[in-house]
Amino acid sequence: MATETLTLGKALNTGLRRALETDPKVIIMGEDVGKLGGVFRITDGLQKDFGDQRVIDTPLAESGIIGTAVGLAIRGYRPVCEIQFDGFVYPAYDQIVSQVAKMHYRSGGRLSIPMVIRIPFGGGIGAVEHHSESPEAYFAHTAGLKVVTCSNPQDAYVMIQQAIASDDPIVFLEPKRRYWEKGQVDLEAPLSEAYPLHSARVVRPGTDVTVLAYGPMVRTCLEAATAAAEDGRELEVIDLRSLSPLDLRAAYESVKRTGRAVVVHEAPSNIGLGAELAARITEECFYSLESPVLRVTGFDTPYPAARVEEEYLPDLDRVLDAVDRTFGW
Amino acid sequence: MATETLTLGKALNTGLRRALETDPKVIIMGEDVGKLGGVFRITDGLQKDFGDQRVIDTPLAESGIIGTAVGLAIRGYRPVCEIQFDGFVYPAYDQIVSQVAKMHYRSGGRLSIPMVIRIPFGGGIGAVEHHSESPEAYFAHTAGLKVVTCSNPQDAYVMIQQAIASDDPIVFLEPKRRYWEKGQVDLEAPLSEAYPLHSARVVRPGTDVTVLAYGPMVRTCLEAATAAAEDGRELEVIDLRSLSPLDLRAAYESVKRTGRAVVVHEAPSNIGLGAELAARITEECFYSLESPVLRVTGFDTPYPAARVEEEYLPDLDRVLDAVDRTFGW
Amino acid sequence: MAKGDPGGTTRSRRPAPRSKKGAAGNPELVQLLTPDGERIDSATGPDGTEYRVDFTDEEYRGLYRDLVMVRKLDAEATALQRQGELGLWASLLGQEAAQVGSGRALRSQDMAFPTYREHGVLYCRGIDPIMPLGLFRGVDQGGWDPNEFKFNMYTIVIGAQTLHATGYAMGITMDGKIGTDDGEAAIAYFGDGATSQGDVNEAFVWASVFNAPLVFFCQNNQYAISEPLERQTRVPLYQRAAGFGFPGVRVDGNDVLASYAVTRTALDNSRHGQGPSLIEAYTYRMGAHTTSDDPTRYRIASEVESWQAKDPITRVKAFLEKQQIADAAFFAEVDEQARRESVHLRERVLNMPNPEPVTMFDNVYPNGSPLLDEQRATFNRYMESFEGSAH
Amino acid sequence: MAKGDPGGTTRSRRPAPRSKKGAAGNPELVQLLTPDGERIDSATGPDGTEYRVDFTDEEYRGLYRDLVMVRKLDAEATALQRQGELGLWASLLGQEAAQVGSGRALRSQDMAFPTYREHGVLYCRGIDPIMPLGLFRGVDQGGWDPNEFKFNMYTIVIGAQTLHATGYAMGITMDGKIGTDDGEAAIAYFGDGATSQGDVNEAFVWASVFNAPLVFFCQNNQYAISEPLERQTRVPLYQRAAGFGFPGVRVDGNDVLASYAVTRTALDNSRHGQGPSLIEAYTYRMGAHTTSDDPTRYRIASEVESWQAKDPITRVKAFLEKQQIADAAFFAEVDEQARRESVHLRERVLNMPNPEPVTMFDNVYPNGSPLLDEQRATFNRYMESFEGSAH
Ligand SMILES: Cc1ncc(C[n+]2csc(CCOP(=O)(O)OP(=O)(O)O)c2C)c(N)n1
Ligand SMILES: Cc1ncc(C[n+]2csc(CCOP(=O)(O)OP(=O)(O)O)c2C)c(N)n1
Ligand SMILES: [Mg+2]
Ligand SMILES: [Mg+2]
Repeated sequence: MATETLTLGKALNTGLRRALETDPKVIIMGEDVGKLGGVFRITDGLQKDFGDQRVIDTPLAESGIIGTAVGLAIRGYRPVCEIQFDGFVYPAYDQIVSQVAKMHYRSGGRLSIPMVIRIPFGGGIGAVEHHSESPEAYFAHTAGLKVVTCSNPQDAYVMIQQAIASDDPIVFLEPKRRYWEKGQVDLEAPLSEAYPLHSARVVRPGTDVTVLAYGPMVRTCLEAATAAAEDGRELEVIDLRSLSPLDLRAAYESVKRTGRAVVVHEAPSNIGLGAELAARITEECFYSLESPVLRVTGFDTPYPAARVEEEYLPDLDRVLDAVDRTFGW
Repeated sequence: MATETLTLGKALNTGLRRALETDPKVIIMGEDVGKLGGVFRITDGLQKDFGDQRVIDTPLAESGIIGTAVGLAIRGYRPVCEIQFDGFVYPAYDQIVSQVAKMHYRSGGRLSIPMVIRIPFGGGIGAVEHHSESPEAYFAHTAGLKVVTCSNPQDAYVMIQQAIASDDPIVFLEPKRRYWEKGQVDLEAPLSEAYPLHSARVVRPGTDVTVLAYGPMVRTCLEAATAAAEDGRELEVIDLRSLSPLDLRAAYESVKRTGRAVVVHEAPSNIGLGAELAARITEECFYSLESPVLRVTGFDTPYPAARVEEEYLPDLDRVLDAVDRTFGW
Repeated sequence: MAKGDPGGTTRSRRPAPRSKKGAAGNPELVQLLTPDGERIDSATGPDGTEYRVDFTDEEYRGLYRDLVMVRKLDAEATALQRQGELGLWASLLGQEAAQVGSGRALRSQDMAFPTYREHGVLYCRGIDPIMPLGLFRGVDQGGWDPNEFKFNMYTIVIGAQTLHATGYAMGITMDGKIGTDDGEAAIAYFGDGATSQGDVNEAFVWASVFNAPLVFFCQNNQYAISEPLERQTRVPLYQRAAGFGFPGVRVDGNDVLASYAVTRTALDNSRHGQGPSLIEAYTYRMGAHTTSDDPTRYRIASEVESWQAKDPITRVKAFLEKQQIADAAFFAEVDEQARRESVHLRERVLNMPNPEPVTMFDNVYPNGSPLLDEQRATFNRYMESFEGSAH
Repeated sequence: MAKGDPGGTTRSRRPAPRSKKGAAGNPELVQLLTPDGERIDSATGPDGTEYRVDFTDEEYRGLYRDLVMVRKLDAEATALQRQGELGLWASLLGQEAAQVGSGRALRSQDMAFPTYREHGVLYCRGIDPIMPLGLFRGVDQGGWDPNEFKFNMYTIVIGAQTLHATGYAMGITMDGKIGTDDGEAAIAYFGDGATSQGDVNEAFVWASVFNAPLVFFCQNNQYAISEPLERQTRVPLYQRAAGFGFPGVRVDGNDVLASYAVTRTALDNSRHGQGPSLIEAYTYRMGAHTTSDDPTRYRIASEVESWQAKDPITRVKAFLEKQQIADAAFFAEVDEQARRESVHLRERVLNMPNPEPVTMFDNVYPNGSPLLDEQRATFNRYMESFEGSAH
């Protein structure tokens, strides 16, 4: 296994490059994706190497990005659209939920929209408003879309390629505050043998409490697990990876063993992913649960000013607090 | 009590008329709300009586409707915006979630946006695509918005006035397939003494299972309760009325008595209101539950062709089936 | 007229009678056939482009046949809706010329992106006219293969398809399929109301910036449901184009010849690499917005009458008669064909099967989803539980 | 210059030196002061409007002072960001004239809707320049009262504020506050990139249809982050207006006098009931898009240099010197004031307290919410659980 140490951002960049090489129909489009390489440099160098017909700087209009990408998809292209920040995807919402999500269904399966919508999401980088949102529920609630997110460089590298290769329209959420974190990436392993895109993964086995997280919160939960272990409590941490469809096989199996579950995400609690996870786990593991499934999430306020985001976002302490509460129930 | 028999649609129309009379700052705006009176005639006659400065036919652009209404609100108006159908609200999504929802917060409380966004929602009328959607989760998940819906003419009449009088931005969902259903409406009772806008209501007391519904599904659940009673099972039906914030006091009290709960809505199941209700009820009533909270909802597909919508939508049988399952757990 | 390219053949042509000079016409409204059936030799657009057509008699008769056919089939659909066989119908009544003219101007390689009202264009593309009735009956959401017929699905969300058309046209350029007579072009249909939508204006931006081979074809039928044109603009719509950097032209949308000429020119310009343009087809919605609508609430009878005098079919008939291109037998034969096909349409609609409920779980994702598999299975078990019961 | 109306007083005025005739100027670019500091008497816009200004010496000096002040305060903010005191800063460097010119053209009753870069306009509205630093430091999301200063909150979502401005302006009309000299008007600021957004074009539609008293003020600084103007349009932006039915004009945005004149005229037209108009202030973003940006990746040094020659402050200084309106003492005093105020700004920023975390639950709803009350209470209990602990 020939691995390299890459940041999560560089792993995405490398995955995109690989996708452009593999399939001439793959194109990248978005604001500033060309010479600038995107504000996070995820498309760095790609326009230089693949030309401005494959890596397209678009006018500043998100509905336009997604809407024209639909047309390009009908023409046979595989557009990878970058939305610059989470908070700027909403102008494209109509095209995403009414067109991208429904085209295959409406056409009786005659049309497919093999589009990937890349969105850097989540907080923790001290940004101004609209730059730290977690809109995953808006997409995962929408039938016809699939939604995935990665938590580490290896997954970033593989999952972006899998998403591009998939004929389903996929919202690909990138944990922006983890862009700079490094990890080993196997650049050689064939994509066909990779771990399936829509499968969750146990990233730390444990026996006492099942902790479910995705994207930026996976690392937070792993740190919580390390801290808990020092206190003698073994958390099993599951990285969901696919937010729609959810893969809860591992979660059910785990909760049936542990009897306790904590769900962690940055997005507000009310009608978020955590609610769905709690509802399904409760239904499936009703007789195993020693405590209700607890949620550790952002609060139900707009994303607050950066100087209080640390208190807004779930952190190690809040995860451990919830773990404690599952024992105190 | 001087009551009149009105359809739900006419009750809304009368409530809007009352609001226009009460406060000169109230204005109505939307597509075809003037001479046509809206495609469902909810604004029938209002432009004739209040003029085209108070009841404004707008250009065909939903983002424009909501965006200009924000400016009108900053200027001191109280805009009541009509979105013609559920499926056409998405072009306005950015203005709703990034501007309407956040303006009060962003401005440190200095600005308020006392806007009502009226949306006929839900299916069951044999319509073509985009005309039968249930987008409530998209709004209820959004901090800064409140979301309400009515299930009968009396509530329609009162709640629309309460929503307009409130300084909070409110998405007001109208159960379009119930527009033509009649009920007694008390037109005289003062608004100040009315049942609070954001409170749920037990619409049928019962002892065996708690059934939670809202909007168009309330009647379906009441019919199910009648049918169940014939089989000797007493369903307690709660009309949620407010979808954000949720008022679950009555639900908790009820489930602690019944030990069983079924949640019913038309929207797809995945990350819908039902998930939140299940999660919270489970957390609050953990030791009372005899079975997990079950959900009866639309399926996780785009809204299907009209000729199969009867099978897509929850109906009496599916509610009763879920009730049965709570006993078989 | 069969699917094909009228005006592209070399058979003997009837030169347009010189009854009116185009130069004398209104540069603000390209017209080649007056409401009285007078042929205008050529007409000049606002940017000086000369428009003319050069049809054989057979082609003229073919256009007439198209117009009569699409009106008759449309009327049948309206009747079917009245009788409860369709949930809704959006009639094209009054807009036949704009649709047949532009529809016939498309070459076989061109791709069209319709709204929900382009039954006439659909017909010209050779699609079975029953197809859209499935959508309005509620048995499916559109039955034809967009790629086979180069005619995309109907789009109900106002304006959304203009961006799809723009992207598609960008793809034509990326594929190198412009610059020759065989080049491809796309056409985006939309209404006057749609011009207010952000999406349509974004499509203008994109088409311009990427010089997309795309014709924006706006049928200005004077209304967006109840709202008259003045709710969308205070200047003629075709003028919108200039500010985005491409030409705009207004054509008499009740004149099938002018609609053809203007669209053909615009498409050919696009396919040769000259980028996008906007056509405003000035027409009138003679009927209700849809069968759910009641236009008496917002417009007066005299307005409708004044437009009746500009009927798109009457003028072609008058022209064919005056020029002796067609005789009574021909008109009778066309009427008879229309009658036959509409009866046939009706029969087929009445026999359209309802979909199996379980098919609602199909085609949500190309690759499927375990969640849906589970829901489908549960649904099947649930439905089976009723079998044999009184339910 | 204090908040007020330069050009509205009756003190002795210095007639513009007749060095250049406006008629000889470029109708595609309204200019009243050349980069060399030559005054142009009057300039004609594309629709024939004559633009001129008529300032007292004091007013000229006041404009200079404004320009220097806003540049200096902006530079201080950039420095604060570099030192980690702000999370981000969007500099106005190079756009001072467009902002001060238009900002001073506002009358006290007029309402402005900025983007995130209008620190110069904010300054002209009399708002404490520390206010936007709270947003960029992350201690709040905007600190001033929009109604008190008639200057709305900053808007980061591109284009959204143009619709707010349109609605506000519709409200002016509904309130009957147009038609006289006391009439009100609104102004919407946005960038070249923003012109591609649906919202901005919808605002054009609405403003036109409702004849709203609104000035669209587009600062075309040639870039949307890394994307040059050609990614948004292939014709000059001011031409966009005509297709929506209202006038557009391009002004030298590095010329504070022309920016003032054009904006003043447009606002006055609006307040007198003549509806909307579009101003394209042709300028250049001399610095990075924000402090996060690296412009060397996408533009060449020579381009920046060529614009340096058109600096908005240098030309005013040259003019004041040449015309002996100001002397060295004056320039020194202005520099000194700017230095003092920027030091003061810095001190105050360093002392800006962080918000109490629990305040994040405030102001979500005017009427509150039980869900938030619960979350606030839980949060407080949770925070208290750490008190006295090592955490
Ligand atoms: C985004 C959106 N908003 C509202 C509607 C409802 N609606 C359907 S047709 C229509 C009017 C369209 O007018 P126009 O564009 O002129 O086309 P026409 O129907 O006249 O052909 C409206 C408002 C819709 N389909 N989509
Ligand atoms: C809807 C939206 N999309 C993307 C962004 C990210 N973004 C911030 S500024 C900017 C460029 C704006 O360019 P322009 O309108 O020319 O204004 P300028 O910054 O040059 O003053 C972009 C793309 C945003 N803020 N909002
Ligand atoms: Mg129309
Ligand atoms: Mg710019």
